[in-house]
Amino acid sequence: MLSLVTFFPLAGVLAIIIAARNNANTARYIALIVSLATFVLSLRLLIDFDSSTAAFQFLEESEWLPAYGITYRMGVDGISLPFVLLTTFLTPLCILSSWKSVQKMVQEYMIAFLALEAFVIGVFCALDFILFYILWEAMLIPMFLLIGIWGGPNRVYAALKFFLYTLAGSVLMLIAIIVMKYTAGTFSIPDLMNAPLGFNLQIWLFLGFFVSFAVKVPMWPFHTWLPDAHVEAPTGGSVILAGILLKMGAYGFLRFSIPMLPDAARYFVPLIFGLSLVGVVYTALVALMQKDLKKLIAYSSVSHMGFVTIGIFSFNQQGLEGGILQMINHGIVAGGLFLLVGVIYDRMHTREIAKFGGVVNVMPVYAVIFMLFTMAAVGLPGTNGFVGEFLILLGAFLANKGVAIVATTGLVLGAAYMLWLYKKVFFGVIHSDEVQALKDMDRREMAIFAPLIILIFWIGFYPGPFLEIMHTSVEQLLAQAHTIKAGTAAVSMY
Amino acid sequence: MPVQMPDISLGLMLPEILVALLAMALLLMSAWYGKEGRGTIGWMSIFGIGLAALAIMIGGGTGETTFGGMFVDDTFARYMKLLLLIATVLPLLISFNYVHDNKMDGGEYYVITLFSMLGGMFMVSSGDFVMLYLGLELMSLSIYVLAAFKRNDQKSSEAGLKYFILGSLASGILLYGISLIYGSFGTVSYTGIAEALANSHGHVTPAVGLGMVMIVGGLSFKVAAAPFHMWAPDVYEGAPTSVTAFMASMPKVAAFAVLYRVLIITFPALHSQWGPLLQFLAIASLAVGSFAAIAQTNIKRMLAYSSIGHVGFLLIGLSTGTSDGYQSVLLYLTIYIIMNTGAFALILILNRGGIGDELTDFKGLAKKRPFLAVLMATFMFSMGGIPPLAGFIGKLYIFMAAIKAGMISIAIAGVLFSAVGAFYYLRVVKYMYFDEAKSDFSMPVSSASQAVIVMSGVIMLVWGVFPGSLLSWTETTVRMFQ
Amino acid sequence: MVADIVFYLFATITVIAALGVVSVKNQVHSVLFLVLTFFTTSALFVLLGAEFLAAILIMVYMGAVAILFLFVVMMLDVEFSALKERAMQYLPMGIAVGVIILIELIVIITQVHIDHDAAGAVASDVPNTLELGRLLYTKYLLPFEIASVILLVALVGAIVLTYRERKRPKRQNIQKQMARTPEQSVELKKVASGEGAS
Amino acid sequence: MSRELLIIVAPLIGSMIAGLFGRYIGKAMARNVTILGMTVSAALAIIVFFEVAVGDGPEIRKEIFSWIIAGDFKVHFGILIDRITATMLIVVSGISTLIHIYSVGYMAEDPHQPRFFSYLSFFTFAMLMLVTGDNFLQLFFGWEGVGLASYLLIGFWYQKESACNAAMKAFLVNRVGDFGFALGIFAIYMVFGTLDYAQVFQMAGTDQYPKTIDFIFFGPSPTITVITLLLFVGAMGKSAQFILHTWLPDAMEGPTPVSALIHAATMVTAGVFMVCRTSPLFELSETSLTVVTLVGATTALFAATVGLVQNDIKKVIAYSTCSQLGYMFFAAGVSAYSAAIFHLMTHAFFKALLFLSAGAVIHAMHHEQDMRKMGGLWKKLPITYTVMMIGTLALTGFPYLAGFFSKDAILEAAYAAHSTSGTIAWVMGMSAAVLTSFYSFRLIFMTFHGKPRDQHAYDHAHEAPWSIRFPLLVLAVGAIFAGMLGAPMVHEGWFKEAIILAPGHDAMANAHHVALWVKWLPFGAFLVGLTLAWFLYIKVTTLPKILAETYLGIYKFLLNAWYFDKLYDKIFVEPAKAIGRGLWQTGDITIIDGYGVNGIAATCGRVAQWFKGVQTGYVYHYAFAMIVGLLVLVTVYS
Amino acid sequence: MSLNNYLILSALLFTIGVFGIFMNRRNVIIIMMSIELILLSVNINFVAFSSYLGNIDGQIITFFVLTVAAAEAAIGLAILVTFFRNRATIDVEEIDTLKG
Repeated sequence: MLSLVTFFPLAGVLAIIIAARNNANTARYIALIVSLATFVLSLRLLIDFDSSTAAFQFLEESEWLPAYGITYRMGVDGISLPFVLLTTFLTPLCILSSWKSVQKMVQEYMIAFLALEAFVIGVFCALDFILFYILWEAMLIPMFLLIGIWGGPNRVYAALKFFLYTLAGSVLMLIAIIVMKYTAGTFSIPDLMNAPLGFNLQIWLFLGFFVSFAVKVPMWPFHTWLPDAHVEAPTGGSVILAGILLKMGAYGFLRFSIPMLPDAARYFVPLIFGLSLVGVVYTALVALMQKDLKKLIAYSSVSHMGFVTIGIFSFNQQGLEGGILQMINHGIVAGGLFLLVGVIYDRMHTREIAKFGGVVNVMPVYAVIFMLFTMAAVGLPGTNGFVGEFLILLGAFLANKGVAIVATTGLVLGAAYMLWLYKKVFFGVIHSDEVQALKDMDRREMAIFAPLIILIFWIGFYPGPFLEIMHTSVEQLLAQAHTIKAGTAAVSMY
Repeated sequence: MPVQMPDISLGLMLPEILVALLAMALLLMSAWYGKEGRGTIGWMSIFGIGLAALAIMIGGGTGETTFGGMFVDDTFARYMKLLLLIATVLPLLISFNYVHDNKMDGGEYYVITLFSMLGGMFMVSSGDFVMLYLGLELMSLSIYVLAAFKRNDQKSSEAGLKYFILGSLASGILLYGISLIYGSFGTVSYTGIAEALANSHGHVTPAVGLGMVMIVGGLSFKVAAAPFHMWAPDVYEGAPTSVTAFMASMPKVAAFAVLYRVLIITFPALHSQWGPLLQFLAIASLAVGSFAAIAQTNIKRMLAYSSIGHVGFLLIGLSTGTSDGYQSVLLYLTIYIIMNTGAFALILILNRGGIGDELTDFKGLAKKRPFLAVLMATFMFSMGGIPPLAGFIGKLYIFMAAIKAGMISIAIAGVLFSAVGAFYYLRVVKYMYFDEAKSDFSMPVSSASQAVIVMSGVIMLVWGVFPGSLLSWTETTVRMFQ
Repeated sequence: MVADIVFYLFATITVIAALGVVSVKNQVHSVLFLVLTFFTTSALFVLLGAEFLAAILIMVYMGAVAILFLFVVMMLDVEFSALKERAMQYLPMGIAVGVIILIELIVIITQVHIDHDAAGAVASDVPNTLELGRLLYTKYLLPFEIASVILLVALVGAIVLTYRERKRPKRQNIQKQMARTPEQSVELKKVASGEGAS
Repeated sequence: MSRELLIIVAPLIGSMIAGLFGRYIGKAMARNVTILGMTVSAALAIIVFFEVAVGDGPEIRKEIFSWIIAGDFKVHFGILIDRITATMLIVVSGISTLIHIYSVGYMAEDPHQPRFFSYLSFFTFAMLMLVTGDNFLQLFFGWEGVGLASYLLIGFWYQKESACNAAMKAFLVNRVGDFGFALGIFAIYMVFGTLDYAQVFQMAGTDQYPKTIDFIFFGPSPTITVITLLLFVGAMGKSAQFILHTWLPDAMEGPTPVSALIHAATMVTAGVFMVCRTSPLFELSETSLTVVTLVGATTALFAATVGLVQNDIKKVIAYSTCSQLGYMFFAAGVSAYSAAIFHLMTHAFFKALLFLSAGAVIHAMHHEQDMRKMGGLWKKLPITYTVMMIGTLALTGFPYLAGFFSKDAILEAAYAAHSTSGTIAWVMGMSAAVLTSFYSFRLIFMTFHGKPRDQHAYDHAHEAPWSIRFPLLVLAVGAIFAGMLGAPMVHEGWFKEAIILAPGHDAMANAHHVALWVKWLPFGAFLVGLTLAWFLYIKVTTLPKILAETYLGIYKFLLNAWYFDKLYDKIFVEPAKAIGRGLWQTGDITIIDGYGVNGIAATCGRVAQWFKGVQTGYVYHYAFAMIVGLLVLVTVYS
Repeated sequence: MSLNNYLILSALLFTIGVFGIFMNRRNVIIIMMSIELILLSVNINFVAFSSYLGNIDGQIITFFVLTVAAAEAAIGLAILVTFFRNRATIDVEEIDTLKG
């Protein structure tokens, strides 16, 4: 089942290669249908998911490279399932949003997108470290192409920066993975969670993982690839980037750093908190000064992800669940915001905030939807953003009051830049003919946002089902986070 | 002193004999048929190599020796010879058109290529330093000639000249080392030396170390490991592209095979010396390979540096001194040959369309010939070690072996350099995909070339995801070194 | 004692001649110095009891290789250029490196211990040449064959590289001429009126 | 759907219909739907009020559904209607209904009416949510919800740059308050492990929680003080108290009904409501109460001083609101919560009345708000004049009108608190009362008396339509009688368990027994202010200008509201922008990217160039490299 | 006469050969002759060792080295001739079109 969900998009890739060689529209439809089908398949996972256990479910295991202890092993638990669903959920929307805006090399675009989806789902499902790493890296290729081929004017720089930055970040993880393998004797992720590791080793391993996850999240000061990549990527790319790829870093912390290296994780909490706080405040301030719509949202993503890491490393149920939920939220909200920017970019072919103004006059529906997402981004109660941020801050407060206080200022700054953006773009009088000529959203575009809006309110008012899924897994994670591994049996080679 | 005829069982060297006979027969044929026979000779050489491959696969591999231990036929030799054949056949297959278009096809081209491969085969099977030296010279001399084969091309002859001068210097160094080894042990047989070393209980004169270092130095030249690499970029660039494709793979296989023999079979006792030595060479090669390639604008030159970088990885694997390390080297080497040849195949294909070797000549390839671009991108990503392509698997095993052997800092250096190196591979992809086309790339692709690139591309993917078969082959191969 | 004197004499000449090879301006002189080096070395070989090799050295090297060099030097007819300024600049460093190499080599290789300390200890009952011959065609048969292949490659390679196709006068190819058929030679074309044949 | 739920949801339904389908169903329909929703809500609120408050019924508690559950953290949506809530319900839904009706006339020409009504109803929903919540998070939900509505409504006329800025400012300043409020909630959860009012209040009276907590650099601090002060920061933001008051005057950029509803009657009183609601906590911390008292008193006086010189008719009322909120806070600060609620209620009536009348004036003057351009309007707008006069008298404490009872109760309580802070508050409150009287009558005199200063506008001025007049009249009635009717509130125990007083906090009880001069002093203040206003604006009309020029510094200081805006601009806004730009340009672009990312890339490039340079093409260099390399290898490894 | 004398002589020749390669700035032929010197030094080594070890193998190796050296010289000179034809020079300093 899991493999089916994971690799079903690849079937779409094949289908496009075979059937849509010369027909762009066919490629679009194939991609849409396949991604929707994947989503439906993934819903099946949700239905069958047993949230009362923290164990990995839908386990699949088969020999792959037994000589090196590498196994094809997949499974999800309450922490990874939401991300799988988020991925399958966002991809059709991205494809839909690219329906008209992507006109060159459509087949390749769709292929890249589907491949990306497959790899990303795989990352969240992989229970073997090497499998994980392969998918983790493999995902760079389609993303690189997405940014580089269909991106904006400065796409080459952005694509290279994205690729090399994330690659450089993650290569050290490979070393850490292998060291773990030879210390604990396995690549199996569930087994490694219980493997005893010496404290010093944990420290080094943690650092190895940290760089790669921190780049992906991205944590300050590893964040500078993100504004560039976001700004230059095509709409769909930005959505996936913000919606899903950023989550991979935090997911890494949840899945590896904390349960496998709990002692080091606790040891490094001050570092993570420090960087996250700097990130929250710093990038919020930077976002205030942005002149480009996407760049602003990109910086806001950094800021929001800072919250997420704070929540995760607060080591309590509220913080952790808040962190995970906030990642989902951010996927929805930032994804939605990028989609919204895409809508207007398709019309105006500019993202410079100063070129807009008074858009609400000509695009009322658009303005309303944008407002909804703005409010969700700001974390207004009733929207999903609130639930996540509140839980995170609550968790942080329980863990460390000073951190919570500084982080909370991020809320004020967050409101400042988002409202400033909204005001500049939508309010005021129209002062350019281009804006005057704008047309409001059509049905296809509205259809993209409908599910996102539903989710915003759903999670905002009734996050129960979403939190429900992760409860037991988070509890187990907490238990793991608080175990003292180093003392039990210091099996350390080095 | 009684004269003893050594035991001779020619059956063991059937592949070599086949190749030698083939080469000489083709030499005669080329003289006989003149220009009309070109195509035939090319295909016949391929056919002959196929026969040799068959011969390798059918028999041998038992570890038997002949000519008094000078010629060894073991699993390792078999594997390496197959690799040699592949490393020869693939470049040959892709170069028919090139050879023809550049008026290099008197038939001698193929003959000399075959002789060169023959030299490599003898090196692989060598049981003592004499065989090593002669095999090496046979291989090298042929390649010197091949490098200068475009007689009327300034660059080609310059490449040949440089390669020759430096290569001779390297052989001189190698020989000097051999002479010291000979002087120290009174024998040049690998096993003889190994025994003597084993009996010496670590009491060896510094001359042995010096000899070994000089031998390694000489061989490092052949594999183009820094600091003995400096010929490589110039020669790769100047030599005819088909030759570059050939010499970027075949001699490396042979030289690595010899390094195995010398280091693992002859000097296992000196691992504490050659381990760090190889690590030094590895890091230096990685540094050169990663950094210098960034500044290149010529793709052949870039690939030269890239191959230096790959050699760095290979040396890491070898330096571990563990069977995991040896296996990882074989794995990497195999993958390297295929992806490297694939890349050169594409260069040759583009050459046919009158497109030069500059990186910028690749601009916009994806828009005109998406198929070729996809394959080139595959090779580039694979070389950069990005999963799920085979190049990653190669690197993965190298790093695993290194870490298992406790060489974590080397492994870290390795991954960091590979991240740096990814840049220039990406640049090729960038030109192909992100830039607008300058020319219309309307060249024909011969079916042989097409077969090679498709096969290489598919292998990159398949081995990237299911490297199981490759793993088991290499695993059985290195079992003999345990 | 005599052997010592002979050794030092020839050794000195060898070194001086070798230095001459790399340092004199006139290339022809260089080649001649090379010849001298070979000659003195072959004398040393004799001193070591390797008469055959001494002979070979003189025949092959002085007779063939050195002459080849001379031949090429003459043929290429290049101008003699003075030692360039820039080269002199690097001389100290070059010499330093050279000296270091030398010292290292000497320090290390002189530590080779060999039990038999007498020159010419090779089984003296058999002439050196015979001994060599016996081994060459038995134990070293395979290398010998390979050496021949190397020479073949050298031959082919040298020819391929230097061979220049000359424009030969057209020769009659009788076979080809005989094999000609009308179909190959004559083409019948139907010419529409007013258009001419093309 | 239960009755209580319907009170809350009815406006929401109206809002959603108007908002989502406004374009299809038309303006009139959208309007009517929201008014209907409000009417339903108001009617039910009255029923509930009679049941709970008048009929002495039990308080109503209902749990609707669970909202967030994460580990031990469990919060649900619930309804709690006790006497405080019931009172608030009446005020909120009642006044909101009136203002909906008023808006029909006031906004008649606006093309975006559906949106407007949708926002208004949404606001009401959020406000009702705020007052009915039975836990802190729900309070926060409503708290932020009204903030959003306020933002939307202030910025309703989005074409106006100033309106947009005002809206943003309101939202952001409120966020600053919420910052504290949120921290307070975290602290409550941390200390009590729940956010439910009942449980928190119950536990607060026991010893089952740590009495001190480490609060960052303050070190161990009394738990309750920390919590209540944090909560109070939120109240300060929402209720525009001194320091966080700057948004309220600017909020007048919104349509006048909005000012009346949100920025006078309801939302801004949320802070007061919250303090009263959490009285069981505040009562436990003398420090917090003192802070509340002083902040309230300061605001009362400060806003009054600023109100003296404002020329914008709505700004005067806005500062007045600010000032009155100050009264409510210091009432709460001296534990006279019932007086605070009482004043809240009366204030809602007369201040809404004042705003709406001012709106009528503005409407009549074609959206002219500058009082200097008005004058003598009483002839043209007799009804408006009358109701506005009633409102003013109610505000200034004219005997037996609404303000007389409530304000007197507050001042008496402050006096009767017999504490330093109480006395300070009393003095400041009394001074503020003089000023209140002065600026209120200044407003009346400038607007309605004297000669018309803008003849053209004057000529075209006309009485408002009935939809505007009706709410005015209703509110006028309220302004007259609310005080008399509500007077029982201040009697002990009227609020039952909703307000808990700590032993010894008997200011309210004592207030009934203060000396007579204390009871009548506010009336004296009223007279003094009236006289002064009359003297300056009717008698010697040139004097104000002379005074202003004589004391230019003070005048400007007051006119610019003590330069708070400029100060904040200088210490917050501009530095934030500068820092933001600095971090972006210097931090990101120059340092992280420049030295870090691109720097590394450039270094790689330089290294590459170096390698390229080394590769000279000369054979002897290559040979040299080989030899040197060999030398190194030999030296190191052989 | 000890073995070391021969070895030292050989080392000297080796050094001179190496020196000749990297210090030569004039023409390629000298470089090639330097290579011959290096090979010669190797030969001296082999013969000396052979002689002192009483092991004739060294002389055989020398024999092969001589053969290969001759072949090498032939090919080297052939390449040189080709180069000369193309560039009309054998100046070492001018063999630099390939670089970087």
